[in-house]
Amino acid sequence: MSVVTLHINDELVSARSDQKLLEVIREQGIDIPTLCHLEGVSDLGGCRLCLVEVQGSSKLLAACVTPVQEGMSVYTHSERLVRYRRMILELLLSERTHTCAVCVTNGHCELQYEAAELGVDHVRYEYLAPQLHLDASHDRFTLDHNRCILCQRCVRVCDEVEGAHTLDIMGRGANSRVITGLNRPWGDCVSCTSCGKCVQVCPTGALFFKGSSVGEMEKRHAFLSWILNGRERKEWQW
Amino acid sequence: MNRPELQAMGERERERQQSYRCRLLCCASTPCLSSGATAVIETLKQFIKERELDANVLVTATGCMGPCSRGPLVTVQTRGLEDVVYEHVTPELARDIALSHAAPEPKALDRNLLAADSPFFAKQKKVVLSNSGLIDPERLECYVARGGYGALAHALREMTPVEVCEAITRSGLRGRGGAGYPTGLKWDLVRKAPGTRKFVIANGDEGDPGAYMDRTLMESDPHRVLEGMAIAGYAVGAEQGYIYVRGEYPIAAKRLENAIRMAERRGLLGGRVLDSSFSFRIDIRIGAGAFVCGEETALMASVMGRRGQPSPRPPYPAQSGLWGMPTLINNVETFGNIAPIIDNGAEWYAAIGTDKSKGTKIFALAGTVATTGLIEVPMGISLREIIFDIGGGIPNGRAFKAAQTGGPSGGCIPAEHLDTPVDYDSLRRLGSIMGSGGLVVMDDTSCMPDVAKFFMEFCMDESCGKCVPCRVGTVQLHRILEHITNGSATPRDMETLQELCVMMQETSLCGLGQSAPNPLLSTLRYFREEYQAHILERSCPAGKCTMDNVPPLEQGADLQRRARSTTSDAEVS
Amino acid sequence: MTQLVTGKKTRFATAWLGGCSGCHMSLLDLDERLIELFQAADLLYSPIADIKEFPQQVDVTLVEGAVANVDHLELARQIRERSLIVVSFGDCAVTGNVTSLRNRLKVDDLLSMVYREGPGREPRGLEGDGILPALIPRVLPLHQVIAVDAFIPGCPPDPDAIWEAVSALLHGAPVRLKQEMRYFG
Amino acid sequence: MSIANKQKNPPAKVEEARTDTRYKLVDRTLKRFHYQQDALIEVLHTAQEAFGFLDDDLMIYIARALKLPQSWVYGVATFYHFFSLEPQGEHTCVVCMGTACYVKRAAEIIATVQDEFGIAPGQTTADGKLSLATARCLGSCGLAPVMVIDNQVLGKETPDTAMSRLREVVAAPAATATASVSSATIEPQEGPTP
Repeated sequence: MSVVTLHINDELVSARSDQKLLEVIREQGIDIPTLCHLEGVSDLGGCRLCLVEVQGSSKLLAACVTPVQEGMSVYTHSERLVRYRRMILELLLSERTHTCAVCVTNGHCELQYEAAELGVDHVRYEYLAPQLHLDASHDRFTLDHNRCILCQRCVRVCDEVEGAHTLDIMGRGANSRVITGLNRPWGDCVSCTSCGKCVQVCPTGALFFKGSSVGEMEKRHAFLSWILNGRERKEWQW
Repeated sequence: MNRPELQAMGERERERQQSYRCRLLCCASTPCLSSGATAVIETLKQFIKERELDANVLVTATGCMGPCSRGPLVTVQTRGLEDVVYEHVTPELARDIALSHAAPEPKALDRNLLAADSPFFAKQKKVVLSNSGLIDPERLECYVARGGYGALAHALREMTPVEVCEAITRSGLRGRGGAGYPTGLKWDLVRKAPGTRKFVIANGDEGDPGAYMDRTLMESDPHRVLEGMAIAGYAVGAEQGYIYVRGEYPIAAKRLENAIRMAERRGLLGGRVLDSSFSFRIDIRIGAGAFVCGEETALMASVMGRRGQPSPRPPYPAQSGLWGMPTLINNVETFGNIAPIIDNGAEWYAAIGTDKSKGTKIFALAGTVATTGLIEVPMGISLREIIFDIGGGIPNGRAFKAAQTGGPSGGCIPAEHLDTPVDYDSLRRLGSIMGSGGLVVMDDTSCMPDVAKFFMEFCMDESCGKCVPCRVGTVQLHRILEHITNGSATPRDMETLQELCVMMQETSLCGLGQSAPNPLLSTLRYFREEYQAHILERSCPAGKCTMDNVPPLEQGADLQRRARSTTSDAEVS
Repeated sequence: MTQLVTGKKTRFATAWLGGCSGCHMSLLDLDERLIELFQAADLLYSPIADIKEFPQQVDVTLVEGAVANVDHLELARQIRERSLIVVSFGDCAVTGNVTSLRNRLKVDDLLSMVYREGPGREPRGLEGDGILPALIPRVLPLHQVIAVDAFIPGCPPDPDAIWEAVSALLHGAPVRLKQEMRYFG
Repeated sequence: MSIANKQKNPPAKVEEARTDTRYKLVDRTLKRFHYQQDALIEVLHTAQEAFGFLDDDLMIYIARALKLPQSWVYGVATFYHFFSLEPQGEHTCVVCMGTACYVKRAAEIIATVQDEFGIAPGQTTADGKLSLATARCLGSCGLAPVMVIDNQVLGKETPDTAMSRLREVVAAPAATATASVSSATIEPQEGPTP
């Protein structure tokens, strides 16, 4: 694997040629927000929070899906990027009903964290407040569409790591929803292995363990790389 | 089939056609069929059989002739007479036409005539549509008789793939799907891309409301598209092509399917095309109703049977497209330009149009204009010529207000820019785009915020939902436009509108989201005072919007007023 | 943002719209800092002071709660007209929060459920009975009704966050909360 | 589709369904594409044509045949407008909402139909007589505003002409309904019709 050199915020940096920009940026200790990105599954490029400016490109590029290139010059925190990131969070907060005060992941939520981090102290857009249901038919987990940001982490982890593909997205645009099976109650889906990976990777309170009360649902994202590394190194014999 | 056989086939067909005293060409494309062309054709065939005119008169169902709002249309080619076009043809009129033209001393009727020298025809230049309306799209022989597949034969025999790419580059042809990327450059990229298999896709998912150029081309001259694709396949080294046809176009799909079958049977497609070592197969994929599938990465996902969601570029389809292989995607109309370029030479083509936009462009002229229909004009013609000369101006004594080009990705062009030449760069400067070629004319009864709302609603419904700016941004923009058109907007909404638009343009994942704010931004730019009238004076200058709501702060007074009016109503009754 | 002329006592007010008053409780949790606050400011209007009319000239008003009915609308309008700086105080004012959870229901259904068919002794909340101010169709965050100069999120906001904001305002400085003080919820 | 709705139609006995001749059409398409997963949309097209809509049993059948997850099939079927998961009414009325039709006030036609029959676009009347839908440009812009009643394209409509045609179609017995529409003239009629 060859090595390329590039500039990130005017600092000269070297990277492996198969790396994506996001990885290299984070290796430099630069904090760049993401919501749909998840270590261990494929990238989507959907949340648009990791957009960066690349000199010579008229478009902003999502760092999670953009491969590094020799001689690239990347800026991660220009004034407009920060402003756009803030607006994207505002849009996400307005899309469904994220009433943090009464949420199971209050205090452990990535959306809430990013909003505070980026200084979103209010939302200028109309709260859309769609009427969505909550699926509590599964023995162990609950899916609350009202708090879903459609990052598709659950869909990808169910497909790529667990191999069950119980979850997918139906519809399109603002009517997109995470579905289980043929949009049936989760509890009726025979393909679900009840592994709980989807719950652990969900950045918000859309997926949680049953019985969690406000602020009780903490997630463990790091377990995914633990599983994947272990699998690769064949740490388990069974 | 080889090249001499192809030429012989054309010769035979030409002789056959010339043996008739007169040929009645009846338009059988969707708009004319909708206004009764089927009955006209049936009646004519029946009538000719009854009167035993078979030897003298040939009735042919053809593709589109152009002035769709005047359909059903019949063109008559008579030996010893100028060609004439009849409009609004009824079965009764058709009988009279046949009688009069098939008579030993043929004469044109003086009713329902469309003058051949009228500006509608005179100002057009038909390159892509040169066969449209003159040939039977269901017969391969008709196409071959007009030189069809000659370009493919020439390319296979006399040109290397590199030379074909060079010719296309020299011609200056740019993608007709809207963005205007140089076609030759794209072909060359795919040609050079390493890959065990390569693919060619013709994008016929024409989703812009008010645009039907691709459908017409596929319906009227399907072989033209197939030939262009085959030449592309030869140039880039692909053996498989797909035509992605919009689900709403069943006739186009049927004719293409029929055309592919006929061409394969005659060895013009399939294995060893025209006895060369080049093989090329074409399959049809039917879309299922998703505008976003016009975006190339989404279209490829759809061809592979998946949800039509775009994926980030790079990698571009030219490097990694269908099944990870290099893939050439061009619009159907772009492929329609290929055969004429090879036939007549790149220099001939480059002489048409303007400096940076070469050739001709097909437009679907619609809206409040006297004659609507399908036109092909050289690049650089002014909007005024299109609307007032070709289209015959605004009917009912109303005033021109705006021309919308490029559909939901384009913009509205006001009267002061009517003299702008129509080419990629001029339209872009005006905040619109060429787009695939929809051109909708609006008179002064159209309310611009309402028009912007219409397009935003379109984009909102068609957003795939993958990226946040487009998925939620379109909904928020639509909400604000709704507030503006129902009277509940505040001056701050204008800022939010503008800011959201710019953000969506820059941050959305694909072209749909990036261009969704264009209609809104262009109306903001040229018709700002109309927005202000809605917000500050709470009135709609065009009289379209109901304005029956109030801004949030006035809701209290409004509730009281409504409560009072309902109680007083009750008292009266 | 409008800045205060420092050096004289700030004319200070707090208001309570559609909320649970938890933000005001948190304000009281400033404890001894309350003394410092009222050395620098006069409290002209507040749910914790028995004043009926919103005063004519106020420098800083903290507004708790979302805008849910016509009385709130009227008060919000007065607050904006008569205050130099309006601060959205707590999640209900900033986001609508729990108060706005009723937005998915129609006002009429809501009234039927709670009052007409509710557990009370006799039907109440009927039109024109003068008990309830009319509910507006959708509960709105304060800044979607009037212009707001600063935001203190939190349900309720932490006393430290309140102090950070209020002391900045008293010094004529803009409100800049630290990250840990900006959390919703 | 609501959950309550689904419980009324209990999950399929897929084996039993195989005897239905309409499944033969689906099988034929499956075979033509060699059971390739990429052919999902083609198969769904055939299925929709054969059955009129895609119900759960049918999607389970297709998912099994193509060895695709059920959620995948459902995700694709709901992404595209063409696929309908609910049975359509006896008659369909599609109003074009392309730009040309919109500027010629197609929205008013929809509003009138909506008022009269109490259905929004995408819905079917309770008696299953009529489904209302909108289209994104039918490409007959010269005839704007355009509507399609039971596959018959009608141009230059007004709310009044549209309503009188619809009333006629809905009132007619099922077999003759189409015929009565096709005999109607294309020319716009003046004034309201009873």
